[in-house]
Amino acid sequence: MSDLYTINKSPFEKNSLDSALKFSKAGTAVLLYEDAVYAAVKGTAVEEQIKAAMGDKKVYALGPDLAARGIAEDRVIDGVELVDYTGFVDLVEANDKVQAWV
Amino acid sequence: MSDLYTINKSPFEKNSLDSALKFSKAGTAVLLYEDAVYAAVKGTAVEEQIKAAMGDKKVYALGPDLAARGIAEDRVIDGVELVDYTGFVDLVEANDKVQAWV
Amino acid sequence: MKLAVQVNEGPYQHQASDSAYMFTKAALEKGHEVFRVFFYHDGVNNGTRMTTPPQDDRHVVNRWVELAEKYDLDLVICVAAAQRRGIVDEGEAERNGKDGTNIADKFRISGLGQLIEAAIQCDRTVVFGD
Amino acid sequence: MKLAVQVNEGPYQHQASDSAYMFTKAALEKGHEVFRVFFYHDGVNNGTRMTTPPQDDRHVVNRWVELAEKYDLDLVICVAAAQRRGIVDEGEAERNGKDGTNIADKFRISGLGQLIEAAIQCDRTVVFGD
Amino acid sequence: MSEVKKFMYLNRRAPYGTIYAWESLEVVLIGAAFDQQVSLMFVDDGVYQLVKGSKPADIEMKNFTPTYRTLGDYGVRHMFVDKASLEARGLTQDDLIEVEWEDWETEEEVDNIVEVIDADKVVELLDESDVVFSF
Amino acid sequence: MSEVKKFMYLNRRAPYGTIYAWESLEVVLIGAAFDQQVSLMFVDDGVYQLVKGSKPADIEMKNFTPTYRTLGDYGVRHMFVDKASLEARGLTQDDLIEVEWEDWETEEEVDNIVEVIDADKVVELLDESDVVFSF
Repeated sequence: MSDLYTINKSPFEKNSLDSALKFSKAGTAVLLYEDAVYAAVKGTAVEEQIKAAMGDKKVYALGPDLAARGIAEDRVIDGVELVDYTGFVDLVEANDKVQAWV
Repeated sequence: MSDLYTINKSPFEKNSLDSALKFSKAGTAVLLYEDAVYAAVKGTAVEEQIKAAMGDKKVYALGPDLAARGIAEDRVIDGVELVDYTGFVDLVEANDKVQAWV
Repeated sequence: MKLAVQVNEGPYQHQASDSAYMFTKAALEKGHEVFRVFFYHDGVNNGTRMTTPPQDDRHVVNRWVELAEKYDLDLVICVAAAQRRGIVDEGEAERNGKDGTNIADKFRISGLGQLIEAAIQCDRTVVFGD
Repeated sequence: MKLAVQVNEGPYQHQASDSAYMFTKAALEKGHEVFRVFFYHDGVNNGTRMTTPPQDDRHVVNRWVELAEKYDLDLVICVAAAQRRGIVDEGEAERNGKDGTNIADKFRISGLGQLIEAAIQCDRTVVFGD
Repeated sequence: MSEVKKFMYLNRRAPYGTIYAWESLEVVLIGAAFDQQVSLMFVDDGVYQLVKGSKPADIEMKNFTPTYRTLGDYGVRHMFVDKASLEARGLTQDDLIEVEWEDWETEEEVDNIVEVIDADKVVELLDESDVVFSF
Repeated sequence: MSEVKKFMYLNRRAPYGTIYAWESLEVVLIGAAFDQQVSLMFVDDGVYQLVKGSKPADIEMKNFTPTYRTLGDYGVRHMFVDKASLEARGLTQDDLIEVEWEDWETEEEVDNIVEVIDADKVVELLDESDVVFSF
């Protein structure tokens, strides 16, 4: 099946990102939202982890949550695709199921 | 001053233990309670971190929280002192202030 | 697409209820069917009519109510979780000897079976939590 | 020793309120003075009289009430946090046009100044949160 | 929808510190009334939910570990545990409860449906599920 | 107690994802009415609270970053930021808001009371405080 993994926790505070990536297969769509959008930023301690994940997975980040936190789009890692809430809905529709890594 | 640091989160889920230990000085009393008692167990991935901390800090764990989670006393790292809620109160009294690393 | 949405946290403390609302609203506006929004754990606290947030802040509860009015949305609060947290409708008040209610209009209290049923019936189940 | 206790989470969802209660009880039994227990954030949800937990489970709210009765404990709910979460006493109901109250006996709603004052007055401030 | 869905309960939290483990279990119990195929997955701190010997009397909470032992009677056929999560916590299968299962119609019996698996298998099982519940 | 206590607000959480940052700030604002010496410490995800340019309109939340800028008027003399926490998040002091401070009696002025410090200094400052608030 095609899966959408949603992650909403900061990668510096909780293990959700680590765990979601560890238990995902190639082709999984990963949506970072709420405090998890910090993982989508260039130059952080988890940048390499996100880049490695993008080797065989598609990574998305919720634009409204990035904007709320003062993160300009040019600070987002290249290749991470920004979506709004409608895009979130589209991702849910495009995949067979959703797994929340709360 | 003498400080009591309280930690209540699992070291495998959140960064509270890492952070509390990083920002503590020699002589700090560290009390593990609630899900943080898992850090007091022998043979885990954080055992060395706790042992290193015990080099210049005193580590306590709340007995009732260990018992609730099925951890027998003989599985607790040597040198970690078990206290009950009265012991928790005594630690608060014995130190100048309490810092919660929630 | 037919959607089930689960909300595990209360209003304001965590963004979960906000995200669930924004997602649900976007899905409805796109023409999808939201079969049910199920409030579990502290999520039941979204269903109290007693909140009075600051005037310059969003009203998390009323927002759900307005969405339910506009789209005839089924907002279900888990009864077991509600009993632990103190969300009460008339039936619950009578059953448990409470002297009043605090449930907001458009929310209803029901069993966990409503969550399972929604997950069985729907194409997707989306969970918002802490 | 004179103690201030702060509780940042609601009943049941997190152990914070349980730990705060057990700690406070132990301190009182040892003869210490607990100047005030201040409920902040979702902690305000500890002060509702509408809960009906399962019979084989502890009653987190009533336990606080009983401790307050026995030791004349000052249980203070932050007004700003209470407004967001929907904890209402008679004064708040009148001020905000609510048709009822849900605050439990022995709890009172007051301002954040009560927390600062407690921290200034007391020998130790102990925080329980998530 | 006549097809029987595969439900997976993904448990990633420790018991007692928060209520998620217990209220998740309540969903599983209620779910027994519905026609679905139910599995439970324990990863990260979720593996602590199955540790035996819990005695929460001194924190005044209810001991709900015995309830896991009855899950075979509630339509749960599989309880999977991530091996690496166990190892990082200094645990082995010997530390975990056992859960019996019996099919009343065929009289097929399984002594213990708690199964320790590796990460690849976790991924495969999550992937095969139709609904994944996270609490 | 006539002695003025040193209050330290220890901020370790990101804004918006949870309410702790905002409700902690409300305590600081109310605290201005009391006679104490107030400092704020930002470590771990707490450093995100001071990042400028927040625009939460599309998540329908109130932008509370401007409130931090006024803290100098609310009796806050120091806002400390842990250097390593900033670095791990790809941030520098340029990404943070500035907070002015002025002593109305002595007319002493400070352009920016936000100060990036190293871990040893964090420990020292926490240690010197009489009360540490954690939200």
